[in-house]
Amino acid sequence: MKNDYVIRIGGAAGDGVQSSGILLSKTFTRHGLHVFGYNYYQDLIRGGNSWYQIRVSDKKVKNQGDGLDILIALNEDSLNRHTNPEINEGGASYLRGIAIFDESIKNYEKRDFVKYIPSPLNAIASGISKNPLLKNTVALGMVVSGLNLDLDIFISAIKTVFKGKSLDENIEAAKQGFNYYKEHYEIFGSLPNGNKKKILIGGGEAVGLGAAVGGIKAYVAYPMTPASSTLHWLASHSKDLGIFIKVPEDEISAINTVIGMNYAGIRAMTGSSGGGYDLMHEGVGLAAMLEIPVVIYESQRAGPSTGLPTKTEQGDLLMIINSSHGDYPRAVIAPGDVEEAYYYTREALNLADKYQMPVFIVSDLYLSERIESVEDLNLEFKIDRGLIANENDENFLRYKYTDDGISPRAFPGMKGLMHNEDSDEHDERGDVVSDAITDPVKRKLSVEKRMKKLETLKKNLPLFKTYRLDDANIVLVQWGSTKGVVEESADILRNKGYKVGVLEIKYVFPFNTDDFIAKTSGKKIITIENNYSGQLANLIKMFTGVETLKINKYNGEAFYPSEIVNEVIKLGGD
Amino acid sequence: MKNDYVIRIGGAAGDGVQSSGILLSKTFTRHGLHVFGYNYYQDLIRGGNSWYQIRVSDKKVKNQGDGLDILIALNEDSLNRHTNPEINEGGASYLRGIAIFDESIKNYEKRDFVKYIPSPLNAIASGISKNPLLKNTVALGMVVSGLNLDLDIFISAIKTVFKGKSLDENIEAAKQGFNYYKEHYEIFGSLPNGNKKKILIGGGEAVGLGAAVGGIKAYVAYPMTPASSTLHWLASHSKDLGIFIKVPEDEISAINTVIGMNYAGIRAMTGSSGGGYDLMHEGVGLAAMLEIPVVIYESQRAGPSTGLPTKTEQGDLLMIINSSHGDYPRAVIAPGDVEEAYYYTREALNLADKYQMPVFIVSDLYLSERIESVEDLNLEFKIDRGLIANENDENFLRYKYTDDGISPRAFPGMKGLMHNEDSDEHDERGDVVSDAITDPVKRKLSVEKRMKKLETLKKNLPLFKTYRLDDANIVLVQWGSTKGVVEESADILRNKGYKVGVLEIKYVFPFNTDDFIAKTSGKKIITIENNYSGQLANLIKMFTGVETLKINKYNGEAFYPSEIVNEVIKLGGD
Amino acid sequence: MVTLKDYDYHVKPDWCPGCGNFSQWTAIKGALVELGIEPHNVVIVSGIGCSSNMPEYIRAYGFHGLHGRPLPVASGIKFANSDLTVIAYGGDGDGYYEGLNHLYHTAKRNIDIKYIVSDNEVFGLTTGQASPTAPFGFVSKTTPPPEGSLEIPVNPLTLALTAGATFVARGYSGEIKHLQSLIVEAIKHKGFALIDVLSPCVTWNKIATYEYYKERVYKLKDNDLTDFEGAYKLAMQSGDKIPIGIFYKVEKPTYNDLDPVLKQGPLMKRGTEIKKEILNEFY
Amino acid sequence: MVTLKDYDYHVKPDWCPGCGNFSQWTAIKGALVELGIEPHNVVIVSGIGCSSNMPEYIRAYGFHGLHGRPLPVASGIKFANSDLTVIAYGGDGDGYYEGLNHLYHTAKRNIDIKYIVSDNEVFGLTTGQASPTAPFGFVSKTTPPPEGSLEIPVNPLTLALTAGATFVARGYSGEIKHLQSLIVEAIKHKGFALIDVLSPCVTWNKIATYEYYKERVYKLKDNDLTDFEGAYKLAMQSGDKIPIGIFYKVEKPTYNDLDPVLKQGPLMKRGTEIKKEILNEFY
Ligand SMILES: Cc1ncc(C[n+]2csc(CCOP(=O)(O)OP(=O)(O)O)c2C)c(N)n1
Ligand SMILES: Cc1ncc(C[n+]2csc(CCOP(=O)(O)OP(=O)(O)O)c2C)c(N)n1
Ligand code: SF4
Ligand code: SF4
Ligand SMILES: [Mg+2]
Ligand SMILES: [Mg+2]
Repeated sequence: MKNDYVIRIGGAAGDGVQSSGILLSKTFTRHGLHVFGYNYYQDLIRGGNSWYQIRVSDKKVKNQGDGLDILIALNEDSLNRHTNPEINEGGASYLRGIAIFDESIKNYEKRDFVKYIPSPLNAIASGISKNPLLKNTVALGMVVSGLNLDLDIFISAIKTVFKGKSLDENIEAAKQGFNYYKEHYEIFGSLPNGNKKKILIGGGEAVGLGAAVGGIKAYVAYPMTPASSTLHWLASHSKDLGIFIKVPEDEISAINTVIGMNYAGIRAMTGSSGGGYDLMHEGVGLAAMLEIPVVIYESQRAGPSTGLPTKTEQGDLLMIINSSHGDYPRAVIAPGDVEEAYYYTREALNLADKYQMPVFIVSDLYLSERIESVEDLNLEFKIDRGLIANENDENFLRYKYTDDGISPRAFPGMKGLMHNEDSDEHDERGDVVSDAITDPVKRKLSVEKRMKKLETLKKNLPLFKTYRLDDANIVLVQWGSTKGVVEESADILRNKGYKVGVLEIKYVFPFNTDDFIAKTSGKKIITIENNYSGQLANLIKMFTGVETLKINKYNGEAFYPSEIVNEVIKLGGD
Repeated sequence: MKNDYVIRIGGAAGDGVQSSGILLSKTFTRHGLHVFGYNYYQDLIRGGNSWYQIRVSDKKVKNQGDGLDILIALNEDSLNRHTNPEINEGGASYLRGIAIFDESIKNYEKRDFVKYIPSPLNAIASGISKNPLLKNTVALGMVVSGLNLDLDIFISAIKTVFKGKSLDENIEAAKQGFNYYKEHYEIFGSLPNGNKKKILIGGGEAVGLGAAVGGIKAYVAYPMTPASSTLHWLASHSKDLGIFIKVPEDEISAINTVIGMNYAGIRAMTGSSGGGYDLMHEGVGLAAMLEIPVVIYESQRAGPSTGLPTKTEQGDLLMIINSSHGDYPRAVIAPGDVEEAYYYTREALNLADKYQMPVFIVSDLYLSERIESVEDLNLEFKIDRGLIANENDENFLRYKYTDDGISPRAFPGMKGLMHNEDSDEHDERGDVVSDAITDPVKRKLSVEKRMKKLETLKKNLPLFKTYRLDDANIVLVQWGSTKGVVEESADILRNKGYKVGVLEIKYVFPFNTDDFIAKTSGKKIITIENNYSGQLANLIKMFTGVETLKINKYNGEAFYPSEIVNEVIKLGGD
Repeated sequence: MVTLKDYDYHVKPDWCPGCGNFSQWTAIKGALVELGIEPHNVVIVSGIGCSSNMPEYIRAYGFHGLHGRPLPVASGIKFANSDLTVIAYGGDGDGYYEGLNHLYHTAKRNIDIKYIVSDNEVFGLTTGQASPTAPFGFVSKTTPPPEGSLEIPVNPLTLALTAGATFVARGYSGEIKHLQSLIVEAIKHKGFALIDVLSPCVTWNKIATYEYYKERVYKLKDNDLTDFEGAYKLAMQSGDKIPIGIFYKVEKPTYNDLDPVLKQGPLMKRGTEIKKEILNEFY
Repeated sequence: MVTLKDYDYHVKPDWCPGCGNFSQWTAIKGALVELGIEPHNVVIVSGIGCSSNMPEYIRAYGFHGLHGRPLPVASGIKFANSDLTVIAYGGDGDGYYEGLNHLYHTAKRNIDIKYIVSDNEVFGLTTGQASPTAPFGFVSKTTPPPEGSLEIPVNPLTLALTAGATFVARGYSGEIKHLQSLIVEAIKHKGFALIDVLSPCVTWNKIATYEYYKERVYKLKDNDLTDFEGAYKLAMQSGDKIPIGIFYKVEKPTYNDLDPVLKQGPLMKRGTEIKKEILNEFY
């Protein structure tokens, strides 16, 4: 029995494509099913051609999926586009299944692998009210019916999403759509019942939740796609969570404000995408020099420059790792899915405090703007503020040279710990060594003190995560958002008889060279990246000397499992 | 006969240490001698302890030199500091020679390797006028005499430097100092006569001159040490050279203004040091995306953050190479000495126009603030503006996909070539592909088109320069300002019987991997860098997989030949 | 003769139907035609935002740069080639948040750039967050209810006046002809000109709508354009009466007039000739 | 009782003898002592420049950050812990070039920060280049003779007034006691305060010297501190008569007063407690 369906809702910007997608996804998770949803849209507010793809199954869904089983086409263009085998949307599949669309759409090319279901979407909707978006709910009702799911659960989801007048309208639309399909068509497919309760959460929201659980008291950021979903989520919860939200005049202000906050003793974060992050370099170097913890969420999109604001890429890694001028310690973490986005964000906040350095959470549009079903998120978390001095400690040295490089912090307001934190090179006390008489000896010690923290961190890093790697002779190496699609590719390749496993790099910097070598030696190594130049591959070579084979995609779209499978086979998957 | 002397002038900021150093250097070059001068100073305007070191010889002088033969101590602290064998100034030598100082200084520790020459510097000076700096000229007169040089040539140098009343005073001071030494002391040493005419030019000035000869019409920069010497030199010549100079409100404005200028069809440059450059990342990515040529002069100082503003380091390389987000082509050039600073800057301007990409000239305080004697600079230069469209060309496509990736430019004002240059991803024509319907196919082609330019550039790169490498079994690999000191270290090691040669990396990015391997294979490879982490070493590993041995200095001071020699021997120089 | 057709580009705006930017698109092209300026002598430089897409839709030289940075780019273009008509264009987020420092200094320098700001009080492109001109209490994704925005909005006109702008005006997207006349005057003016354009964002701003403005906007008449104090006071008017028109206009030398290198004519037209004597100073 | 000794640090200023920064050093410490504020509750945040070295020489919490960025850092500190006295300090280059955007918006937000600018009309630390307050015609390494600087100087006071600052003052390094009283008033004021301090740079500025100011500076008396127009006019006075004192002072809610999260008290003193129910919305 088929237990995995791909559904696409296509329309123009402003047509409610995304909200329909989310509503349907919610309906699925409330059935106990697993879901993965991803938005394909453009950099405009109205018009164009966008679509939302949902994959649903009773098993964990790890990516948006190949294939296309059900299409809701909200306009003619969408119908033609998604049924065309020559579809040219960066790897997406064309429909081989049912197409639901308004009966007024007549002008389409018939494909024999498509079952066309022209329906009175508009007619039903306008029978209920003038709300033009009601037809989407009619169509969703048809899908719910077509997949033999529970109308009541659909209605419960509607109740969560809509309020007031539009709630009743939508319930009515849902019912009529559901019944229309039931009366006129056969069940298209049935999904096994999921059993466990699930929640549905987006990557950007998970970062926000992780930040909240991680103890931030403030989030200061200038809006930028695809980092804004975190800002918006936190802003809408600011009062219940007690988290102060501020949009400042620019990103320079954002990072410096957040540094001021962390200096003053609270946890505070900022976030942006590449272009906004470009303006933060100087601030990151400042935090490093002052040894003030700061967590920066960088959600990549296709670059360089403005690039493709609503398309995905993993093109910022080398920039992030090499941010700002001079040598200094930093940590770069790239969560692989929504769950990890939550867990690693809160972890990053502990790391930053512990090592008093800039820590990056690197995501991308593909992760930040996807939604995933998750069985549960653990909200218990031990906040570790790191080393903090005692008031009136007479031996307090803010930058004490220690074995592990870590020295005690003091927050303004604490008695008897007054000192200066200085972007000029300074000694243990914080006094500047660049004035009067420059002190090369202290300079050297201070450099070494800071860099020691990196060594300490390196020693305490967890080992790389793996997936089916034990007996593999091919290792797919991935970082960040591609975790799920690479894991599924390995599964498919395993089914085809290839001994494939995955090495997942979450702590990209510092890099665990020994563990990488231990886990990959003797195997064929293939790096898989959503960028042109193979930035992780370059890093691996820098850290290990190992040259990898490469699979790269850089047209703005995320990988589909089939693409990776084909490429691995081409690279001689044996 | 000793033909190589190191002279140091020590005093406080505001004591005229640097100007005395330059005057003495000028006097030497007017004798046809070779000179290298370097300023050791702090981040303050008055006080502290600074010194200027000059090395003079009849042979090309490649660095500030080990040893110390003559000291002019302008205060007590300087006298004690520079005669102390425990001197702790980042590798500098203590005096074994003569010390010239005012007789009022009595309170110093006697060393038997120093010949003390307490002299009536103040008395002579105050006999001439109240100008407190006159005593410096008296002391310089003594040095000129002690080195058996020509008083008239010294006076000719004074005539170039001073004007009006202070000219006469200084000539008088020079004469009296010269005669005082002659009357009371023996010649300390004699220098063979140089024969060829030489000029004396600073690294920052050489960049400015290179930019002028390279055809810039504007230089827009916000002051920052050690990049400012170029700004100041160009500003003082702006009218005769017809070069527009502007200090804008910040570095973001600087880079965007310069991009606007290059877009409009003139050559224009900007420059800064690490902290100011941090603010330019976004602009650099913009230039890359729009394919607008732009040359950026980045003169490094010790970081991170404000760091040591008047001390040297090579810590910005990885940041520069990985500037801004996303994958895009760029070129990074690091001249090795003052002559190269001139030649490579003008070359960079041609490269930028030809490849329509950001090109960096990377220097550091050690190069930008040194002075060197140079036999001649060739002012002939063929400006190559690269590919420019013809007016009214109906087939004009600003971003035409070509074999080498290079497409024709058009400047506003040109007829019939109107088009849009866009930081959003665009097609051949310049029309945006991120709106309405995002086009993954065109996106991919456009990425490849831009990256092709990098491949083209790579093919046309000159081979690496070498020094005594042919029969070497040890290769010292250096980049940027350390060229001279590494070359001399190789000479010294050769004299000690080690077969050492040098590989000099001027085109750091793109990197000529094949040539590197061809020139180093089978040899012991040692990278020498003024930074903690070995940024070039990391790059080499990234590009070649080769792990090098490393010599690193990161206390803010430049290498001395003896340090490199000792370290190479320690690393098993055989 | 230049006609509207000359400014026609094959790419058409994809703003939401009814967006205030359409009027500005019409008015800019209209003004350029009215003044008989040929498209190849026009550069339109923008930032990032819905409004900043403008150069994509006009057949002239277009430069669609970075968020907040149209003015430095425009300055560079004007410095390099003073023969060009340089129009900087962008949104209120672009100009009054990210780019405010540039605005202040560019105005002060009196660089001969015409800066048109599509002021819709929101970040349109990034889905409607409060912008620096959003009214106190404005509710958006980043300024949640009930408090909404807690900042007093930037007043672009008093800002420009204080900075030293020599031409300060306000237009309204609902008055295309009037807007066009402002743009014509701005281009005729020798020096920096700011035109802040009240421009409804029909998607995200449910307060500053056409209806809202219709009741409040009135055209300035017979105000003394050289009276700084008067202009400042007018610029502070808000609430029920919102004046549009030219507030202030005085003649001062532009930066290109003052600079000894620039005043010799367009840099773009000059060659490079370095005399051997330049090396003498190093001897 | 707090005494001057409490603010004494073992590192002493290395400014040039006679530099105007010394007076400010004295006046700041004097004001803090006068108000009886304990050093551990004071943060001095600066940028980069000669003046910005200030926090290195005072025994309090010091933050010597980036050129142009003291205000965002200070804002962050004040947002995080409203119990602290937050003084932002820096030069004219720092505040009116690189940092002008922050100044505008921080003033507008009325964040309770005291911003003291050592205004010497030059970039002191980088060897005397013309700063944004340098007079028209000022000759320096970047503005060569005979023309010198071609920009009208920034007027920090009209800028702050226009931005919406609730306390605007000018001090003079030659009048330490007066300066101290301004700082005292600024700290007592609830809200953003700008004090622009005329501060001779004895090394690089041969025009705006002590002699120059002695003849021109006069103290404001009995001016109506709540009269915006009057304050603006006074702030435009220049040339032979340069007023010092408080120009403008009005009470408005600070950002910390307005924000629903901040107004509950210092963030610094709050714990983290996440309720399981937060997950409900994702169901
Ligand atoms: C440095 C940077 N920060 C943030 C963004 C994201 N961004 C794009 S447009 C925009 C705001 C646009 O608002 P506005 O300038 O008012 O233009 P509108 O869309 O309202 O016309 C933002 C924040 C960006 N592109 N670059
Ligand atoms: C981003 C950045 N740009 C430039 C510099 C170099 N810099 C240091 S201090 C300074 C100017 C200082 O002038 P001002 O702020 O007026 O302070 P002053 O020295 O006059 O007190 C500059 C340009 C820097 N440190 N950082
Ligand atoms: S979102 Fe607003 S500003 Fe943007 S195009 Fe639509 S109406 Fe215009
Ligand atoms: S250079 Fe000027 S501002 Fe700097 S310390 Fe000296 S006198 Fe003061
Ligand atoms: Mg806007
Ligand atoms: Mg200053």
